[in-house]
Amino acid sequence: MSWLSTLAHDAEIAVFAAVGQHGLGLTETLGRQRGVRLVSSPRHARVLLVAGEVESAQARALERLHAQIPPPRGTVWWQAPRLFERGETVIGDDPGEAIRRAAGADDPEQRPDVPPHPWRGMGPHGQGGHGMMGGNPYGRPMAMTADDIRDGLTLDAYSARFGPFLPALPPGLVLDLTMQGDVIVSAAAASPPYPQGPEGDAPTLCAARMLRLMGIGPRAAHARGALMALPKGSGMRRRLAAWLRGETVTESPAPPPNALPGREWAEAVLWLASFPPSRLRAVCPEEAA
Amino acid sequence: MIAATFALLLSLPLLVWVAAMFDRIGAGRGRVVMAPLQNGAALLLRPNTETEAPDQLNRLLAPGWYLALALVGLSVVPFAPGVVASDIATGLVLWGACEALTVVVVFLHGWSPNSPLPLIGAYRYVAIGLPAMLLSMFVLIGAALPAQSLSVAEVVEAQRDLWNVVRQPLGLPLFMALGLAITLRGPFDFAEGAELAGGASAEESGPALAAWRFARAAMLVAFSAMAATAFLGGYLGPVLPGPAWLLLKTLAVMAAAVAAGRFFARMPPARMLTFLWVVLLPLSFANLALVGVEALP
Amino acid sequence: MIDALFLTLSALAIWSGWRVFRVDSMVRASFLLMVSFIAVGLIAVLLAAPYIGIATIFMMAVEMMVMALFMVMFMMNPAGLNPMVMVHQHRFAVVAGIVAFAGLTAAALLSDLPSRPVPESAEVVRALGHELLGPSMLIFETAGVTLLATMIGAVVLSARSGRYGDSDAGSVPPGLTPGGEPAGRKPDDGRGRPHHHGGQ
Amino acid sequence: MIQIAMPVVLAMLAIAFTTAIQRIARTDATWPRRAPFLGGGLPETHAWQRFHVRYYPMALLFIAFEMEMMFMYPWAVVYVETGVKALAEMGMFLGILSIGILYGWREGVFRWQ
Repeated sequence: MSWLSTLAHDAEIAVFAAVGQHGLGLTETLGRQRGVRLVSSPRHARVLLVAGEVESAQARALERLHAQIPPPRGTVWWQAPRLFERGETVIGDDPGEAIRRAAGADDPEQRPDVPPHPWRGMGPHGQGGHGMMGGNPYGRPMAMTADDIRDGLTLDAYSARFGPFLPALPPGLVLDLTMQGDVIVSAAAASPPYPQGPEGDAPTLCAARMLRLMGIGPRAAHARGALMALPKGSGMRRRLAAWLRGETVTESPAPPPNALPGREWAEAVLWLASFPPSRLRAVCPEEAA
Repeated sequence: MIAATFALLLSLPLLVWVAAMFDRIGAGRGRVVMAPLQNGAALLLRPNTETEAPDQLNRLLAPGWYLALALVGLSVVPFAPGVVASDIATGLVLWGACEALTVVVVFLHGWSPNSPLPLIGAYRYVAIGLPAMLLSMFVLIGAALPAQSLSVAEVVEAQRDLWNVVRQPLGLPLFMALGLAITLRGPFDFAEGAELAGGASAEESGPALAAWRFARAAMLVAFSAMAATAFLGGYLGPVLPGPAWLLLKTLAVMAAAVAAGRFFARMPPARMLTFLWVVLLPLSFANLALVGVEALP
Repeated sequence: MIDALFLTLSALAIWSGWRVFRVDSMVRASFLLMVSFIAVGLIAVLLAAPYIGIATIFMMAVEMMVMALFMVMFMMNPAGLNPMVMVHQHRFAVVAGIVAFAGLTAAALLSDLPSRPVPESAEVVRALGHELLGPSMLIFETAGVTLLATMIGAVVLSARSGRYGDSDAGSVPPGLTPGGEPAGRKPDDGRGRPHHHGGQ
Repeated sequence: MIQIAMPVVLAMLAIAFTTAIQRIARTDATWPRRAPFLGGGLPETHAWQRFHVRYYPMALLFIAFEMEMMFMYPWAVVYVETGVKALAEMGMFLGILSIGILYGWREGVFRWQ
């Protein structure tokens, strides 16, 4: 496999960016780095880049992300204090060198290797479950039925914590969602988005984020048609249009726990992206954790 | 027939490489020629990812089936008069079956990791992939009308006087919608969109991801060759030999598909579903009616 | 060559048909059934029916996809995370299976089947088309109306939303005993107002 | 019969190729690595569930449409020979089915239920 290694030597480094406080602007500059490619899932990545300070309350989430990057993996803390003893810290504006060094690193795993629930050898087949739906087969219980808010079919409700580093959500926002299919049935904001400063509300940055979710680049010629793709009546078109004209949006959203239920996943994600991070932060309670 | 199969197997990796180059140009990234190979090699050297209680077998086979469908779809495309890997009399139907099975394969790819984001991607894709396939069938039946046959070779021969793209102007744009859907790109990429952080492929890494991306690019090649054959006259053309014409037209369709994927924004799936049934499907009816009137003796 | 292909495909069809009832996952069961149909479709192509064969594959791919959606939607333990038995009424099923097998085998072996090999050059699709536009035209058009009725029926039965409000407004599930308490969950006023309608 | 033998061979080659590629790497994983990616969060249950498909009326409508496609292929082959009769017949057929789409649209089946 030596020829494969030789070929791979000059490959771009796949980086998963966990965006912290004031990290949005930083991450945008990363797209211009040569030899570095931002990816949307830690599974595709080689290096975990923490861009901006992350509170120690979310160190656990960061450790989980770190664990989900297939080994060997490296870590870079860019303008962020280290929350665990892996990787190196970068103070300046250019993490390029550190990323290249991290691409040769091999961080050891730090989370204990235990399943979410003990299951091995339990139950009649040793898979941890019993009966049709009972127990913890392979370490987790199965989803159970619950009422639905749209069509009234009582099918399974899936509850999970999304964020704080899901690239589709504003960085820092932690949502406890219950979903039926791809429709959100109930939502709670466990933690507000990180402060991004005035540059986080900059129209070009906000528009680019929203357009990326719609699968197109930020070039203006494309963007006009993008307005047509958004659903009518939710204000998303109006806000994106304002950003594309270069105006700052000052609208405040309804709190996510009220506004998200009933929305389909893509709509919900676009809706969240259609508000500036500072406004979204203002309507999410700080103390709930 | 054997020769055509070998030609197909030899040219496919190169065309996949070219498809990856087009994608890099579309994304506005440098190092167009070598980066796809280097990134692919880097992926091959990474480990696969196991998830909690996945459907191992389907997870392993999904990229293989995807590639298989691309190859089978490509096998009905004639490279020159009489030179085709699979000379089946119902080539258009076989291509349609490949489209239908693509929806199944993408669903399996998203289903098997047992993870929420891939799962949502898989289900959304089925909602959009099925009607998009219906659309393409009406369009391809339009292409079969003047040929009076379901054989792809006959469809090409029927374009000796006039290419279908002129005779049926609505056909190629509508067929492109299907192409974007089965190659998971741009406005029809409901399986792997950014709002799902990679969706159906979010849990894949290493060689499994490389195999899936290879198959996806191979499907783009197969689709482009089919579109070039059904609407742009396939191997027909002056001066140059037939296979060269087919290659040029395939590359043109490929470039157009990549550009369209970067140009059109993706709607939320519910909106796209309505758009497909209420706008695009009636348009394909209209296309068929126009073709029908035009084809009457 | 053809015999070998035929035997392989038959074995695949039977094996995957059997596996349908042995796997735990609804998705696997649906798509194993699809594999079985694909093998049968390819056999049909071997029997000089290129249209029917490939069309079977086409149709079954789509239909098993939709079946998988509904199977996962409505069955307990859809992915088979806990092992389970997919068959019910064992004894009846075994007897019915043996009777059906014996009957079909007898029909195949005992009846005097015509031996008229279809020539390789026969244009079976064209013949089918002429049939549809000639003697069978009434059947063809009736199929259109039947499919329309199917569509309307499917929409009426499945969609909750509608022009005149929710389809289940004021409905009560039937009782378990005649005149008894309604079965299942009781609809209450708090539930079922669609909060937010689709993205249009 | 080589007409289907060749696609079958190609399909087997594709499967062999991608399976071989995926065997290059090891697939060992710790439990934290296996957890589904949710951006740092964790789920309570398995993702496999009685998934609430939001487009089930559309799926049923689609099946009816699909049936009809199968009539159209033979129709397309003999269309030019048969002429106006074929056009009229298919026009009627498609007209009837278009009523189905219109009705479905009116009842909102293309929305997320």
